Amino acid sequence: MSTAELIVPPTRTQDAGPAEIARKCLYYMCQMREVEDRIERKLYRQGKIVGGVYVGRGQEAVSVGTAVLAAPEDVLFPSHRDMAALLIRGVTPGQVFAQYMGRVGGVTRGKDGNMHMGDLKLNIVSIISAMAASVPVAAGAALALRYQAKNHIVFCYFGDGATSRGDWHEGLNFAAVQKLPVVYICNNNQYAYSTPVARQMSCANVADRGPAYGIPVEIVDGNDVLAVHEAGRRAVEHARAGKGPYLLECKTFRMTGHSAHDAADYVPKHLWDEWAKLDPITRLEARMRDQGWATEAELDALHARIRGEVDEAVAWAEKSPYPDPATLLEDVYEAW
Amino acid sequence: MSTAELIVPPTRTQDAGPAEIARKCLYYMCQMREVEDRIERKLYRQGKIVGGVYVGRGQEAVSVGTAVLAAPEDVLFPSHRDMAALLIRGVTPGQVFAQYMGRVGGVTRGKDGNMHMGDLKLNIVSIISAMAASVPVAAGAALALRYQAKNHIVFCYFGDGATSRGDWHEGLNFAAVQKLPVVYICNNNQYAYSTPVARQMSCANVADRGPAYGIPVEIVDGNDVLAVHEAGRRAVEHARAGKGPYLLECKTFRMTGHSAHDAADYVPKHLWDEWAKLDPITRLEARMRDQGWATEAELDALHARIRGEVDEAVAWAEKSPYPDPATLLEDVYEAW
Amino acid sequence: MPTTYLEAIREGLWEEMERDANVFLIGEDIATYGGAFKVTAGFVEKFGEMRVVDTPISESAIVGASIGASLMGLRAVAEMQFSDFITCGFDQIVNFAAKCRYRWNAPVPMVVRAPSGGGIHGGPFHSQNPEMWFVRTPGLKVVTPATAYDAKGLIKSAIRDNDPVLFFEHKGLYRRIKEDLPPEPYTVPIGKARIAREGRDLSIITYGAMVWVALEAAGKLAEEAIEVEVVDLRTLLPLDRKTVCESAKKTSKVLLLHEDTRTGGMAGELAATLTETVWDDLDGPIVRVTAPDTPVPFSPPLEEAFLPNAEKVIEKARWLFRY
Amino acid sequence: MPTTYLEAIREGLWEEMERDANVFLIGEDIATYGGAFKVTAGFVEKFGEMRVVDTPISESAIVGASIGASLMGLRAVAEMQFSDFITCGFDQIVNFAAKCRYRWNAPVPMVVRAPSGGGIHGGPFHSQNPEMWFVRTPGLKVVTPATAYDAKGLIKSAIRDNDPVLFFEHKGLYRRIKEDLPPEPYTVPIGKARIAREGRDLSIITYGAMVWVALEAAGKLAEEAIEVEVVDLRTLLPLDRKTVCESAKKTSKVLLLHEDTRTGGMAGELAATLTETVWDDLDGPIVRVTAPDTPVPFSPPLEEAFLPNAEKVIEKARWLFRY
Ligand SMILES: Cc1ncc(C[n+]2csc(CCOP(=O)(O)OP(=O)(O)O)c2C)c(N)n1
Ligand SMILES: Cc1ncc(C[n+]2csc(CCOP(=O)(O)OP(=O)(O)O)c2C)c(N)n1
Ligand SMILES: [Mg+2]
Ligand SMILES: [Mg+2]
Repeated sequence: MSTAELIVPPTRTQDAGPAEIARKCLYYMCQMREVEDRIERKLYRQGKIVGGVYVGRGQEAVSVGTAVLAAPEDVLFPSHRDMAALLIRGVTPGQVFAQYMGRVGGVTRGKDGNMHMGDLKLNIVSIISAMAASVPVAAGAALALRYQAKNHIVFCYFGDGATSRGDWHEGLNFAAVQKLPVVYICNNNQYAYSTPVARQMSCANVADRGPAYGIPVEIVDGNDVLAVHEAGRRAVEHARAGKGPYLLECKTFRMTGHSAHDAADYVPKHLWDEWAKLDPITRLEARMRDQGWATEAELDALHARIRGEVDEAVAWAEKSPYPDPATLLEDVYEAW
Repeated sequence: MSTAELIVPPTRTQDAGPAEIARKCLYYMCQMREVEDRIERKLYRQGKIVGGVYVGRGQEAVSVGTAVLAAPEDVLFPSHRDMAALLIRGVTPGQVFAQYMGRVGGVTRGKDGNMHMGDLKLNIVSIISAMAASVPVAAGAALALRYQAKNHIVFCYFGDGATSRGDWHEGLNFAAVQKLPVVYICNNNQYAYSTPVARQMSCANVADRGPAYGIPVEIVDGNDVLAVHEAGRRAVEHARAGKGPYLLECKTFRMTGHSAHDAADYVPKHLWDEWAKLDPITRLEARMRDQGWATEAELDALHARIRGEVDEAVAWAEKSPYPDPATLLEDVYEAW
Repeated sequence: MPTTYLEAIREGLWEEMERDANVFLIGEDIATYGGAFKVTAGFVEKFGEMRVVDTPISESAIVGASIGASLMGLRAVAEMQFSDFITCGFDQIVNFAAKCRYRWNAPVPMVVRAPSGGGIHGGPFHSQNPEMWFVRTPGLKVVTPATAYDAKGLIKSAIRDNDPVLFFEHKGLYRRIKEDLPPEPYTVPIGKARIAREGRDLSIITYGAMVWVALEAAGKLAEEAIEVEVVDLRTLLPLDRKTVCESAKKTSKVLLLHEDTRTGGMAGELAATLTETVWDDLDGPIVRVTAPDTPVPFSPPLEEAFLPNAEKVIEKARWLFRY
Repeated sequence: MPTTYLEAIREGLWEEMERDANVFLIGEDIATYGGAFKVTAGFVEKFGEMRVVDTPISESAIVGASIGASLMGLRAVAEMQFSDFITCGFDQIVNFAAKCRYRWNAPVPMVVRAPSGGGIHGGPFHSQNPEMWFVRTPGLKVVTPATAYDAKGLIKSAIRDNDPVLFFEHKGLYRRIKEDLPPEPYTVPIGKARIAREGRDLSIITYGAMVWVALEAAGKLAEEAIEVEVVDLRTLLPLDRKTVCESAKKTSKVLLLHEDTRTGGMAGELAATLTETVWDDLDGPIVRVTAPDTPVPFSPPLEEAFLPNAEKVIEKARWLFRY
């Protein structure tokens, strides 16, 4: 379904040059934006979406800038605003739409919904709703990778609010003691639902928590995908070299309500305005034009292509049937 | 039952001079040592103790140096090696022995055992077994004290190992965000059961975790009761002034197995020898003699007095009956 | 004007906060935002930040802090954003709160409010019925109102109760049901079931949202001249065994109904209570209509197949009636 | 030489670790120290630190890491130092591990070993029987061996099982019971109950340490010519309803026995299963002998009053026999 190969180099970016990296990142940021816009602003309002909608508008650089660094055998634990991590891995937009519509074509066959997507064949582990529950699980995955003497690492994503949870602490502490190959990627988007970060923690940065685990940290402009990518590269190299976990804090902003039904009146207006100017896609496009990495026409073609792909994907998903009620009882246990 | 008043000034030490503080601390350190020695080394071996035995031998300076700073309305959350915090508050050695023997005279009337002692009239909250579970509860107590506009504070005790628990993190984070009046007192005794601190956490000190909550920390020689007292005074003043929580890490050593049935073969022998030289009681007595705060005869008299008190207390506890089985069903709920 | 179930809870909270300065609220996004379901909208403006406390995402700290404050003489009302997250504060509830009084005579007068239940396409983590994790834990009380009247009366009783109470409010009822409430203050006692409909042929014993399913089924069965009695438990712990057994004695046939999954569900406790108490009065097997033993599925056709409904009840009730 | 219950578990673990390099152990103080009960003493010396992983005091991380490793193809065997602390990793078990397969077809082949049960004067936090927190959670399996033979055979099956299994080993049995085990390797299937003693007058259905209480009672009742059949459930989830119902059909009278507290206990599920399945075959009420609804008390006379024992069983069984 995806025609991404035409525009996106099929290799990981680990060894690519800057123009190539930029092009790859732009593609996935735009794809994520288009997929989520379609869900939140169109399908949801048309009543075609089942359940809640959580999107990462404005935060696309975080998942894109890091997930493009992953080898296929690296294990990804995306959170609920990291759509690009799924897309980069090969989850198709069609599967995503079908997931949001409760169809069998969705990643979880209608059993679960929205961002609860995982696929062991793609080395993606699904979140559960409880914030930070994935963090100890990620440590376990890393433990297995190390035991299997594989040189692979784990990418573990979460928001600022998730760092308040006990599981976050236990997971980081255990990974640190065991020096496990985990890259922690925090999207600090200033809010957890309606709660601003200053009511969530009393340190200035999530990165200030790294020393509690004796692990290196880095704070990066989370709306600059190339900066995220650069910092991510350092984090990945650290983990892959067997030096233990690394915590990357990406400062960004949630350019939407907590979910589709939240108008987010609690966010002061000036913040929307300020962060709108820092939109990661606009910024990357400007940079690409400046550097001669892409022409206006190429950018237009990219957007048109993505819209086309997404149109197709929506159509595909709408044709996907609802699950057969007979499947209700399946897969609670291994079939005997 | 206690004749402590004869030798111990009845006031808190907040405003006392050094000799007075030393005398008071010595009394309670010796009392704790004697009570616990009697339990672990005599009654336990005689088969008179019900269930497990956890003592704070060698760590007495931690609970003594801090708990003497508490006003009667301050709320104490002692952990399982903080016997002195109970004794200073007015729990009698007789109640402690009865508790350990499962008698009605115990603090929990036979319903619970060993260090699970609490008494709301004395503003002592009982631990449950799960390490660090008291930490969020302590935050709640502090929340209440602040709401009641009382100038009282909370003393919350735990070991190095407890800081690995999610509850510890959630409790400190919440208290820090709310700037609650809690003094956290960590006895870092180098081990959690058989696990040395380096397998428990990958930062060098528990205090390295303070910045994760934006709270001040202090590391103190936990075997020097006067140093603990001094640091404790700063912590208490900070909390009482409404400046929020304070984390005090007392470096010490557990001069015993994890519990009475643990020979602690996993502890390298040289550590026992090194720490034996730093015994907090011996050190304080030397200091008192040097400073002229006590004569040898006075010290002997103190020990004799404590032994006498403890003999009496054991006798009292042994006379306390076992609970009536009819009480089994009482107090699950408020009687209606 | 009729009051919704949600509004009834809100009123109950409001009245108790006005009545007793020791009552305070604590939870995620409950102050400025007014809570995920807006139950506490307007409370911080009225009662201030000291009594409406927004917390970090820390369910264990929310419950733990509620315990601590309640030990010190306050009455905490904690909100779980969804009842599914109560598992993140589980140890504090079942080991700390539940056992304080028994162990050391320390009362913990707190309430945990937890929006629970399915039918809203919430999927496996926004639809659970967690009551049985708590019904098996001595020292706790568990309340599951089905009507707006009871929701208000029971939240007030829960707040005044001197033991820890888990208050499971059904999300599916929040805005779906309304009724006129008495203008004067009232409470509904914890531990007392209610006969939601009288009948002599068969008893359906249920609670929460399923009370409405039972009533719908009873209405249709009446057209077939099967007179069903519907018992709304209202409180699951302590269980009103007397009312349950009296209804069974009267009708001699019992159908147990719950939205929760089958194995280990409330129906088990009821079945055991009935056979050990009114065995001789029963004229047929005790039967169950429940959700099957699966997680709560997300997609509408699956969730519909998962949830008990009037048809499923009617079918079983007819069979039992003819037995 | 007879093998103790504890030694049997140890042997089962050892054999599975030798057999399958994907099996590893994780928990507090299990490596150097060999575990609080010494079940894993000597394992780290044999299998190394990568396969016997000491952790910080972090039950949620222990369970979570077990899930993560098991998703990646290993088979984690986690140890809770006492089953009472399983509440600290509760969300990981009931929400993460239990639902992965259903939600996204991801198997979680892990085991949580949890020393449980009373009779050792452990008090409220070292004596609990936490099984019912899990029996009500679809996606989990719950195993409660009573004999050394079963303990070994079931731990091996649990490790080979491709779903998350909670293995409740009874502390009171660790060193109290012994038997000769077959020299050759064997497993005991999960989900199959066992007739521990045949009889035709009355069935006692039970599990764990109470199997021994039931057998003691059955022995004494035989002297009064009351022939008791004892069913040892061995697995609580999935429940072997067939064996339970067949025994009830045969004897027509059922006494349900568990060490766990009464309300919401396993007896409820059994009572519901029996009345809905073999109603017509029952000749008397289903009765329960259980601990009362209190926390587990510490002091010996209280704990003795709390725990079910042969006398309490005999009294109820006599009554039921004569019914
Ligand atoms: C344990 C838990 N409690 C509450 C919630 C409800 N909830 C869903 S998302 C969210 C905010 C998350 O904030 P953050 O971690 O900063 O991520 P963001 O949504 O900002 O990306 C909350 C409170 C939850 N999912 N899990
Ligand atoms: C949640 C939990 N897990 C396991 C245990 C078993 N346990 C009791 S004490 C202890 C070690 C505690 O270490 P630390 O916090 O350093 O306190 P110390 O005993 O050294 O004073 C452990 C693992 C427990 N009590 N609680
Ligand atoms: Mg956020
Ligand atoms: Mg320690």
